[in-house]
Amino acid sequence: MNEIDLSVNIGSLKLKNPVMLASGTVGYGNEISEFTDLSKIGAIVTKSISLKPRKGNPPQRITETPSGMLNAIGLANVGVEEFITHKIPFLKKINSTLICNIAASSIEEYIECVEILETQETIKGFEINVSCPNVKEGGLIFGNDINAVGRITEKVRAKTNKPIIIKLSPNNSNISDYAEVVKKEGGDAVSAINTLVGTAFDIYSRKPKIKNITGGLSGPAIKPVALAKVLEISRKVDIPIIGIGGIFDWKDAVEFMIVGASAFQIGTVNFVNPRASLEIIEGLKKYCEETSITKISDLIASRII
Amino acid sequence: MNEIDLSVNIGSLKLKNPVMLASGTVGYGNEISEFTDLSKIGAIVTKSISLKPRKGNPPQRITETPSGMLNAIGLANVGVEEFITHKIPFLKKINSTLICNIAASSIEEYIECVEILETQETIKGFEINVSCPNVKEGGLIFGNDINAVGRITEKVRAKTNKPIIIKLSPNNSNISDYAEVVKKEGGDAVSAINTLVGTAFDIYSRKPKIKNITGGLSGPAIKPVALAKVLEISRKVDIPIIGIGGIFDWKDAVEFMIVGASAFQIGTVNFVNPRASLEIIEGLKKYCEETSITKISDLIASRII
Amino acid sequence: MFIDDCVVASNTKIAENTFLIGLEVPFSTEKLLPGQFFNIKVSNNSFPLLRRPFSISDVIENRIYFMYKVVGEGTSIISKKVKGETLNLLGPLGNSFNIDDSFSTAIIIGGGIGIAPFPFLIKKLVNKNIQVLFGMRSKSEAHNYGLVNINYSSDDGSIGLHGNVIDLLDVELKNSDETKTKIFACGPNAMFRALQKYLTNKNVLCEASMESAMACGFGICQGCPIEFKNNPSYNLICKDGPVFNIKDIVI
Amino acid sequence: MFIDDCVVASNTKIAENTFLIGLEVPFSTEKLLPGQFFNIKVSNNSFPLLRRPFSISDVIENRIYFMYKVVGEGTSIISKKVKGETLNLLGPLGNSFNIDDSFSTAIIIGGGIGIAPFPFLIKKLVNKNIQVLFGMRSKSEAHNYGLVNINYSSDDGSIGLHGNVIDLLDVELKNSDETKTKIFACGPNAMFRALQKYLTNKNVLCEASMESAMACGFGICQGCPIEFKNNPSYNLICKDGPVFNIKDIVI
Ligand SMILES: Cc1cc2nc3c(=O)[nH]c(=O)nc-3n(C[C@H](O)[C@H](O)[C@H](O)COP(=O)(O)OP(=O)(O)OC[C@H]3O[C@@H](n4cnc5c(N)ncnc54)[C@H](O)[C@@H]3O)c2cc1C
Ligand SMILES: Cc1cc2nc3c(=O)[nH]c(=O)nc-3n(C[C@H](O)[C@H](O)[C@H](O)COP(=O)(O)OP(=O)(O)OC[C@H]3O[C@@H](n4cnc5c(N)ncnc54)[C@H](O)[C@@H]3O)c2cc1C
Ligand SMILES: Cc1cc2nc3c(=O)[nH]c(=O)nc-3n(C[C@H](O)[C@H](O)[C@H](O)COP(=O)(O)O)c2cc1C
Ligand SMILES: Cc1cc2nc3c(=O)[nH]c(=O)nc-3n(C[C@H](O)[C@H](O)[C@H](O)COP(=O)(O)O)c2cc1C
Ligand code: FES
Ligand code: FES
Repeated sequence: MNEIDLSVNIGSLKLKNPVMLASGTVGYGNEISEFTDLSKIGAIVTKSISLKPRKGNPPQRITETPSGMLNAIGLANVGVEEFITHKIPFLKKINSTLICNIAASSIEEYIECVEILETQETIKGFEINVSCPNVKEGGLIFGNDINAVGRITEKVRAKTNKPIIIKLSPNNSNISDYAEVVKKEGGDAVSAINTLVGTAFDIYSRKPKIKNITGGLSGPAIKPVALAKVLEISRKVDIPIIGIGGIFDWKDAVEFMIVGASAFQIGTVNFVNPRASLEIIEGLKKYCEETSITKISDLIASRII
Repeated sequence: MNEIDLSVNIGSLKLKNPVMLASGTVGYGNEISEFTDLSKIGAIVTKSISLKPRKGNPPQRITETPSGMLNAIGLANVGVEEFITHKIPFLKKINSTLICNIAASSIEEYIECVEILETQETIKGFEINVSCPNVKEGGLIFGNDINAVGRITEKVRAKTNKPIIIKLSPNNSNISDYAEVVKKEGGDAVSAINTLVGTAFDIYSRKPKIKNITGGLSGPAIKPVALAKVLEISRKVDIPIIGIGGIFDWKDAVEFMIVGASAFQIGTVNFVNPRASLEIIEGLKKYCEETSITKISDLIASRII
Repeated sequence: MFIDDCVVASNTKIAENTFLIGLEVPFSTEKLLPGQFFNIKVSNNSFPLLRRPFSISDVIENRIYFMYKVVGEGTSIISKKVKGETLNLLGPLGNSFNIDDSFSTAIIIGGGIGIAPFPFLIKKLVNKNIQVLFGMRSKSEAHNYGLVNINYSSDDGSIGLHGNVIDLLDVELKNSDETKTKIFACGPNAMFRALQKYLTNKNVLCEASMESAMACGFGICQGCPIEFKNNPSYNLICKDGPVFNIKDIVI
Repeated sequence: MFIDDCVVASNTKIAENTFLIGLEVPFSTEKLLPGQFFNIKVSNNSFPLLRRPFSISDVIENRIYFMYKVVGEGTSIISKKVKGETLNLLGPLGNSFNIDDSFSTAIIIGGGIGIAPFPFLIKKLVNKNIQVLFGMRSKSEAHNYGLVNINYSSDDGSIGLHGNVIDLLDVELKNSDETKTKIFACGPNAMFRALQKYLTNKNVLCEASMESAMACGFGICQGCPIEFKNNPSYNLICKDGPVFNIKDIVI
């Protein structure tokens, strides 16, 4: 049997396979490279970078929930400068496709970040995080303001020819409208979804389990919601979708592609099984063989409704 | 030690304890009464009733997800008339507080239902379902249209003096705005939350696992989201909240009350453990004893942030 | 209604991927009826969340036996249970096969694990001629637990007739008096559809035990609808069934 | 980095709610360091979802021992594991206690299950005077697995000194040469806060093994921050720790 073609395109971005590592769940790649060969993975998305370094939220930052977890890391990151000098060299070496995720508190900050990073050859595309639920200034406010999402897309588009992916918030009732705006303003793709807003309290201390009070819910618990958001976008808007939310194995990944995703990202699973990405690639190959698929891109939006 | 006072008030509605059985998860009470003494429970909320009987969706209607389930029952119900003649007599006998949940496809239908049911003494309050994700005509459209929710509350208020509870959709970014409108238009309380929109696909047939394509996600998976919605309402709007979403045991119930709920409803757990309601009542009593609480209403919104 | 943990007395493999688990129950098993089922919680946490329904396969004194095929997480967990561990049973649920009408020959049709309810039915069918037609994909699924007068069929011809149970039935009915025969069937929906079609113009009674995804198993979730030919509203498989006259239902 | 299922060799109760589990590992245990930990997946499904971190408590040939207290679902599942079953280990993780500096007396302070990492540390502390101070709520928590020269303290006075480990330490330090002594401590944060305060104006070295909720255990989730006194950004307990100089950290 011939090699199965696992490559997929996200706009002008060509990936050797649809497996991407989600922002904030693999840092800048070095720790997870002890478990997995990053050069084999479709792409790696960096932890959200902001213009200046961010300390992040005080502990406790995470807590487990049924089939999921809440996090409020608060976008702790090294900032653009340190990222360029200290993180990019490693990421270049590992020979994976690098997508740089950017978070900001103002439209100007998004633009400034892109301007600075644009010249970095190693960066093959930008994922713009307009949907982090754990920072007060930006985050949710942008993510649930359709005009802001449109403006950010437009302004960032004006600054770079690299592929632009807008990472959408699931915490609204009309995610496809956001995807429509992204398309209209020249975005190349959307990522769906970021985490859902959630909380948990200790019943004896009566305090929130997470210092930030609310956090972002991720993991298998949110998979049905993420799939529904991808489906909604796929049915209404003609734009490549990167599916995210609760993927733990190749079966979950196939489900996202059938529903409408051109590629997918894995997040929480990396914490539990840092080898999941390679296992998923193997699983995808076997599934394609079993079901006589020669090009994995044939799976995209192949749902039968 | 004295008996602990488990009673709570939801507007003018006094419940002997905060445990309510959620709409659509106990039918009209007869089957579950084989497992549990309904007269001991705070209240029972009926399956959503519509003006005319509804057949509901074709199978498959449910599927399991990680720590949750999707359902698209499609509001299958006997209709107002049959409800009055055949269901109310049983519900009257069991001597529990009866809340009648109403679903409709138009504002007029809501009003008509309330007019017909208003005279039924056994009915102690109405829960207005503006948030079912599984019917096409009404459901989500109302649930995510703040003006519609306001108008429904206003019109129903004009027709009845019984307590009115509006059951809110979690599928939007500003649930507290909806609660605010409910309060303004004279609603007595809000229920939060109904199910989240989700889906699941079979990776071999490529078809949705649920005939309706999308369904409502319930169970422990959604608890963190439900808690965050209750917290949001409780911090911003002064209105009694009935917490719903993923409650499986008394600890979950306490968490909802601490976060801001005056009472709570249990849904999915009834399928797995039809005795959960009584077990939760026992658990609440023990918790109150251990933590020296004499009135459970002291727990409401007692969070320390 | 019974709902409680019950102790595993035995759990043995009887065919490929097919097991028989015996559970000690603390109630009288005398009133249990063939065709009824229990809804079983396989773990005491939220994974898997829902109960899993299984037909009563056999009853010996205070032990109830379930015959099951490992198809997913739930059944895989059950297959690892050893003597002394527990499972939480809720039941008995559902109606049952009707064995009081006048027939002298019972033809039992089991498709794959659909054979599960029949050892118990066979015990209750006293003074009847019994013929078991047991269809499967391949020989590896074959066993004879609690069965009598078995005719096998297999899709790949590795055991019995090379064909399906309908082919077996066709042979069988030719030698029977239709008016004195009753068919009891359980299997996948594809089998029922073929069976329903085959029986369209025949006069033989046939009861089918139907499956469906279920959440509660006792009528409160409305998750298990089945359409009746002359009824505008759905019936529930868990409460009105799982056993139906095959002529009544839309499969 | 190792990540794989390992077979349970033994799992025994050593005090109330406290167990010692031994796991066969297929790699050389020679390079393991005291203070390091493994992140353990207790089930092979999504309940509980995350791994649970446990310090290396002891190493004997190819067995690693973890001493654990049952506090929730994860530890409860571990406590039910029997010989022959498996747990999935990821590690070794974190830094370790530093035993190369010049001290002749090691004072080991364990608060409750915080005693866990010390049997392994004690094995590595050759040619040192060792004094173990083991504080607990009540006698039922007491044991002496892998410990030497133990002084107990208990909140309720049921064993040893009626008081806490800081009271024990105070007595101990009065008899020691601070410059030749090093303290190794592990326990709840309340203990560390008291210890930090007690040591403020003292010159004795003290390393503390800190706890935190963790998702990954190896630096990719940023879930386990710890503040340093003179550092604007957080350190990570899993990667930069779990062992820190108690003077450096904000508890
Ligand atoms: C009334 C009734 C009686 C039954 N009696 C038996 C029995 O005696 N022996 C036996 O082995 N099985 C029986 N079943 C089927 C059994 O309940 C399922 O095989 C079981 O629930 C699967 O659980 P799982 O977690 O292993 O599989 P899952 O992981 O839940 O699913 C694995 C596969 O099985 C399918 N499946 C899941 N649930 C059902 C279901 N309820 N019906 C049909 N397919 C399903 C899924 O679609 C999927 O393809 C019965 C079902 C019903 C409704
Ligand atoms: C580096 C490190 C080493 C550890 N070594 C040991 C050890 O050797 N022996 C041992 O018994 N325990 C050790 N712990 C603590 C152990 O990881 C927790 O007790 C365990 O994760 C609880 O899991 P659970 O599912 O049983 O409890 P859960 O149900 O998750 O929680 C029950 C209770 O324990 C608390 N808890 C949960 N996780 C932690 C945590 N990571 N730290 C502190 N409290 C927690 C929760 O807040 C809750 O109150 C260590 C923790 C860390 C970070
Ligand atoms: C600990 C943690 C940190 C995260 N940090 C970021 C981040 O910095 N930027 C971002 O866009 N998404 C972030 N996310 C969201 C993930 O990229 C992903 O969208 C989400 O976790 C859902 O996928 P999962 O269920 O596979 O984890 C983070 C998620 C987790 C769990
Ligand atoms: C099978 C099923 C049917 C439901 N039917 C209704 C309904 O008719 N009307 C309604 O307002 N809510 C309905 N709900 C939503 C529940 O009342 C509840 O809001 C939701 O399930 C979340 O609670 P839980 O996680 O405890 O189940 C239904 C839920 C389930 C699972
Ligand atoms: S399974 Fe719940 S009604 Fe049938
Ligand atoms: S536990 Fe993930 S970074 Fe420390």
